[in-house]
Amino acid sequence: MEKEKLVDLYRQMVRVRQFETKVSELFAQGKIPGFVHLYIGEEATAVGACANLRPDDYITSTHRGHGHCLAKGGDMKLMMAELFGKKTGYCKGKGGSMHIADMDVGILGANGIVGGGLGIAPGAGLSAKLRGTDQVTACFFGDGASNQTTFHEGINIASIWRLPVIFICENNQYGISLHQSKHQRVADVADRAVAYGIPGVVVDGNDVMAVYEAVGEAVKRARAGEGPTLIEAKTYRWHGHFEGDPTVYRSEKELAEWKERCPILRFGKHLVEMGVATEQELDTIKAEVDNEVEEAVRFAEESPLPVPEEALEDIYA
Amino acid sequence: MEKEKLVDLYRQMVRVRQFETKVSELFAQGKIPGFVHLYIGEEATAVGACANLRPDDYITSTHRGHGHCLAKGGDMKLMMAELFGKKTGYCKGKGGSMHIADMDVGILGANGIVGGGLGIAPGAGLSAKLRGTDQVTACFFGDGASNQTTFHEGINIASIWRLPVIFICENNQYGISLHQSKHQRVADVADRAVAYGIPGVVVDGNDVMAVYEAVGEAVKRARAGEGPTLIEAKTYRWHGHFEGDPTVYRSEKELAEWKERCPILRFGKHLVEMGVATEQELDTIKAEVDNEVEEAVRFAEESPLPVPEEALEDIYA
Amino acid sequence: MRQLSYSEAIREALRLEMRRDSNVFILGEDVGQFGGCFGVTGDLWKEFGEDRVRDTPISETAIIGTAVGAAVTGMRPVAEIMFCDFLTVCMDQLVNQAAKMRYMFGGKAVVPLTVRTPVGGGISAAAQHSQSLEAWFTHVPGLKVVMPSTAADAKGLLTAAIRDDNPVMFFEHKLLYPVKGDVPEGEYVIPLGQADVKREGSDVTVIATSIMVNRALEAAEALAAEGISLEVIDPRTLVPLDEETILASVEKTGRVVIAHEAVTRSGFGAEIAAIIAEKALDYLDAPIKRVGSKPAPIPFSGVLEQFVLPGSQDIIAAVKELV
Amino acid sequence: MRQLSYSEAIREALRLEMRRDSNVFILGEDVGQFGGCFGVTGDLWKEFGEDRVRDTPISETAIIGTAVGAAVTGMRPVAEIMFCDFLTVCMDQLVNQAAKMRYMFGGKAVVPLTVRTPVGGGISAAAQHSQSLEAWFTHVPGLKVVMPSTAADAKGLLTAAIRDDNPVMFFEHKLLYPVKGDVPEGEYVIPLGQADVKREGSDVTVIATSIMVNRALEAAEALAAEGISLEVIDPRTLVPLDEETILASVEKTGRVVIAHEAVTRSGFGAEIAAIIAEKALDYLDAPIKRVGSKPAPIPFSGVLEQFVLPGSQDIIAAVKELV
Ligand SMILES: Cc1ncc(C[n+]2csc(CCOP(=O)(O)OP(=O)(O)O)c2C)c(N)n1
Ligand SMILES: Cc1ncc(C[n+]2csc(CCOP(=O)(O)OP(=O)(O)O)c2C)c(N)n1
Ligand SMILES: [Mg+2]
Ligand SMILES: [Mg+2]
Repeated sequence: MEKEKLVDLYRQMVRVRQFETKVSELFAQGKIPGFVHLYIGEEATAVGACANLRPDDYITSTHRGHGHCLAKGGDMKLMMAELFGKKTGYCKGKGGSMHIADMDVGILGANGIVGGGLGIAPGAGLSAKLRGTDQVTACFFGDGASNQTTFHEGINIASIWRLPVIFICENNQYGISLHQSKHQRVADVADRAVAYGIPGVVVDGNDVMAVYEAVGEAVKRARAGEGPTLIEAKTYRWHGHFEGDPTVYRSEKELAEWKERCPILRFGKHLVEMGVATEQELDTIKAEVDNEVEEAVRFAEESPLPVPEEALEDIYA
Repeated sequence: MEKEKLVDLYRQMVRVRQFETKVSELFAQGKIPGFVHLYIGEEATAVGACANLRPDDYITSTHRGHGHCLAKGGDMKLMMAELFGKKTGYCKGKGGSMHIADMDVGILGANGIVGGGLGIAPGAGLSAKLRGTDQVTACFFGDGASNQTTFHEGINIASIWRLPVIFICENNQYGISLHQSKHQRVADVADRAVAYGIPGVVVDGNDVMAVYEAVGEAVKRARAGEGPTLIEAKTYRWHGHFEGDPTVYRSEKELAEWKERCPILRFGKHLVEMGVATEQELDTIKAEVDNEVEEAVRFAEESPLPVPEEALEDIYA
Repeated sequence: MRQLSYSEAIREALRLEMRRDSNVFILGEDVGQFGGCFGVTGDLWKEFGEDRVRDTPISETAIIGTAVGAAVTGMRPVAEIMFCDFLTVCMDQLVNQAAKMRYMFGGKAVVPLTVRTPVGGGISAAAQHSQSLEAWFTHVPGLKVVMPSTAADAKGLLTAAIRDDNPVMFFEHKLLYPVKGDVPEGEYVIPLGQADVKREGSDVTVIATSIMVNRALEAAEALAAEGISLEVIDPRTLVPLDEETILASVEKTGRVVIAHEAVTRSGFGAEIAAIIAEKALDYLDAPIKRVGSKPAPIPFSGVLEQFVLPGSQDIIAAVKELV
Repeated sequence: MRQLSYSEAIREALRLEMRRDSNVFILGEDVGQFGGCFGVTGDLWKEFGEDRVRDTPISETAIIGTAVGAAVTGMRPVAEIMFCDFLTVCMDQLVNQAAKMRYMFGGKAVVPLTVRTPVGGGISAAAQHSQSLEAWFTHVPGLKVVMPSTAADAKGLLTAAIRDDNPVMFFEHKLLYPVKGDVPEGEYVIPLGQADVKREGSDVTVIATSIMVNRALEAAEALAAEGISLEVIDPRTLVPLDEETILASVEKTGRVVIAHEAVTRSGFGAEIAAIIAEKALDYLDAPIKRVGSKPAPIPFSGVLEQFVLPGSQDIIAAVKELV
């Protein structure tokens, strides 16, 4: 991969990290209402996956969707404004964190229903197929979602019709408080690919290059008409399930171990070791991203709230 | 297995066959209303499976449920009366073919919703576990049902809680008109057991002894607290999906081949060859069963219809 | 005019829209070679092929989910759910996804999706294959709800539904499928949101949907002989609802019977009654009567089923309490 | 009397019933150590262990399916669905299985199942986490539907629901969880089907459910200052419904406002209005007014959300149109 792209992967991860860190602060300050589920610790998965996608490709996202949306080309300002419930936000304040969407860059929506996107993604795949394009759809979902209705029915239908969909399970070990070992008897969600006669791949979700490559393979298959792939990215969320979750269900030790495997630190170190970037360059990126985030916050803060009556618009086309 | 039991397996299959054959006739004559899905050709599966069960064990059944109900000890007279919509029927005429149930012998109901029983069976299993009994639950369902919501969620929950449930997929090759090869990409539904970390077994569903043994193993595991098993019985329905289906979607040749593998003829031949029964004894059984069926029809025909106002009873306990 | 059955009229609307717009496609269980459980899609498969008349696994969630995903990315799917009772297994995709997507995304998505599904009893199909669940969907902002009672309406309204840029629930009635009626040839569109006065009258307004329109017309015929004149109004679309036509008739007659096959309690008749009780109370000369299924699951046996389902005699009885 | 919050009252009912009957158990997502998404099950897990306070996968269909299977074989499960919006993924098990099993089986099954789930907006949880879907279930014969507005009612009604031999949908309101009230100690059962007159009055009857009872009482307080006297009636259970108490109040006041948080269109208020328009039309001196959410999905941003959700000011406005 060329240097520019490598550095961009780094930048994208930093963008997600800094965005989320800021959101956490703002939530604690009471500036962001509702439920907020942060992606901190899982950045390599969204970034590595989306680096394979074109602007006209699609993704379906989840309640923990900020990372996916940023990585797929979502506008940070419009995202932040939406989290603030402002009129200038992606959804004019109607959606909030769990419903950010951008049809122009193929973001078919974060989703408040666990597994919601697993139902929808095959449809985007079928649409591309019927329209005769080579667009692909990446469908993100959690380990918990792999026990839902839509996982089974969605992947099955995508498999029989060989739809160009990449199913990406972000196995962050927990569905809220329930550890994976208590919600399913498979060690690897990817093993479930067997049930649909499609490839199942386990990848280190904290290794952006590994994710990039695994998803790249799957994208190639999908574009070639060879059908869907199930990819499981093993990762971990550093924060609670939602902001405010005291995480009684997990140990400090477990968290600390996963922090050791920070996808950003790790990839930064790798870039420096490979001579692709210097520490200084990486610091510059961080500073630039800090500015971008600050600007997004400023935009959000300065934006007007919606007018109440607008609540009755945008229901029907 | 002792002779008596072997002969009883034969008799049970004949009971299902003759019952269904008579139902087909009566339906054609307009004496039985509604939708009727017959089990002809699949007798070995229900009979082989239920031969492992005690009266206090449970089954959940399907829209194609007559075979399961008879094999689990349901009363043929009450079944026939129900099909006629009579007051003396199992459900007082309220349920019909798709809702026959008998709580006294553990029949938790045929079910008009494909996959309906896959949702309920784990609950019966959990109930037995919580009440500290060693009752097991056999859950029958079709190949088509293995693409439903409840297959995935139901087996997953049974697997994590190690519930005493035997999931028995009757793979008769079709979900209505859709051949299995068009509704899923696995050749064996049993392969899906991997997704739940439980044993998956394929068995010849037209071989009553093979089914008996495979289910027997699974029942043993279940009673011992070792959790669920997924058993796939390969079989075929001789009639259309429902009575009246012209079966345009399949060939005469395919049907003829499967008729060659008639579970009853085959097992009868086997019994004679093994010296367990003579041709004459088998004929006697058939004659006895014919009488039983005729008696059931007489009972049904002579029974009174329900009184209209009874429609408003039995809604709440 | 040429006569078609209700199901032929539906098939004709599908055929014409599929010819007109290559983005229109059908998906559902056994809709292809089998022709649909009630024969509605029939031979469409021959003309349009497997790709555009897609047989699906028995996975209603995937059917609707796939339709939603296709709709939001430029296609115009028409999904068939074999019995409306099975909508219970895909409510999330309808209610939380299809209905709300546009709104949640700030108006930036269109979801041109039509879901066809049969309601109703009368064929001894028992409790899980005989319901009329349309009222649920009228409670969900973002969905439109259509319920034709004649072959012509079925054609015109389905055409409008397919062309509509919103998710539309299209409820057919099993017993109407074979019923013939005059149906215009060629393109025929009935805008959503227009009630139809199926019979003019002066004494009592009967607002009826789906098969109960037929029952109401039978009742009107019978009562005409006794000198009682019924006006029969078919809203045709429940959302959007043509309140104007309804209220004008109430003003004229001062007496109202509302009839649908769904269970009376919390059926859409309750909504119509509530609208009248709010907006036209002064016109009323008598209580508002509702006719619907009795509060029971639909039983199997014919005698029981007929007792639970409403019929023209129930409309007649309700009218007689009012005049 | 001792004060408890609404959620503490619910927990107390659960605790007492679990102590009383070893067949009672809880299942749901994060109901164990986590204590429930809204903290309702709290520490029950410590007293009763993982077996009787069972954490489930994120599989609502399996949760309800399992509960149905357990109920019909002798247990008395209390299932928690984290938000009522997620009932959309398990409607079949509720509507086609739990509700109809007894009937379809000719009265030979009992299904003593309670489903607890929160409704309501007000916390910027947006369109998929804020709905009030109780009306759907009132349309389904075989289900009972309960909706308490106070801590004491929550305790008494939940106890009755758990002891009931039928499937009971028990709708809680998120915003009520922290609200404290007097709650009787020890065994406390409120029979299902009894409305409660939360405030007596003479000018206008307000029939309100769940949190709208509180809003109605606020409105009553405000309007009392203007000399307008509201009678506030809380049906508490929607199925079975205490029509008598409602109709008696209508007879007294002649004026009715019906208030619930669910979308007005086809909400349960329509059913109440329809009952009144049929059975008490002669008592009415003014149109029946309904107050509910405006016809939109619930938006995220507070200003929008507050506009869509009904409040005491909407009740006041409706009352003023009537007097
Ligand atoms: C159908 C449904 N059930 C439950 C919830 C509540 N809920 C929101 S997120 C979540 C956990 C999801 O776990 P997982 O899929 O592993 O994603 P993660 O949060 O770990 O990223 C749950 C239970 C929901 N939103 N939708
Ligand atoms: C949820 C649901 N979807 C569709 C149907 C209609 N239907 C009834 S039986 C059937 C086919 C079932 O196929 P399979 O599970 O293989 O069982 P088989 O009929 O072959 O025994 C279908 C689609 C239904 N009853 N329920
Ligand atoms: Mg997770
Ligand atoms: Mg089959």
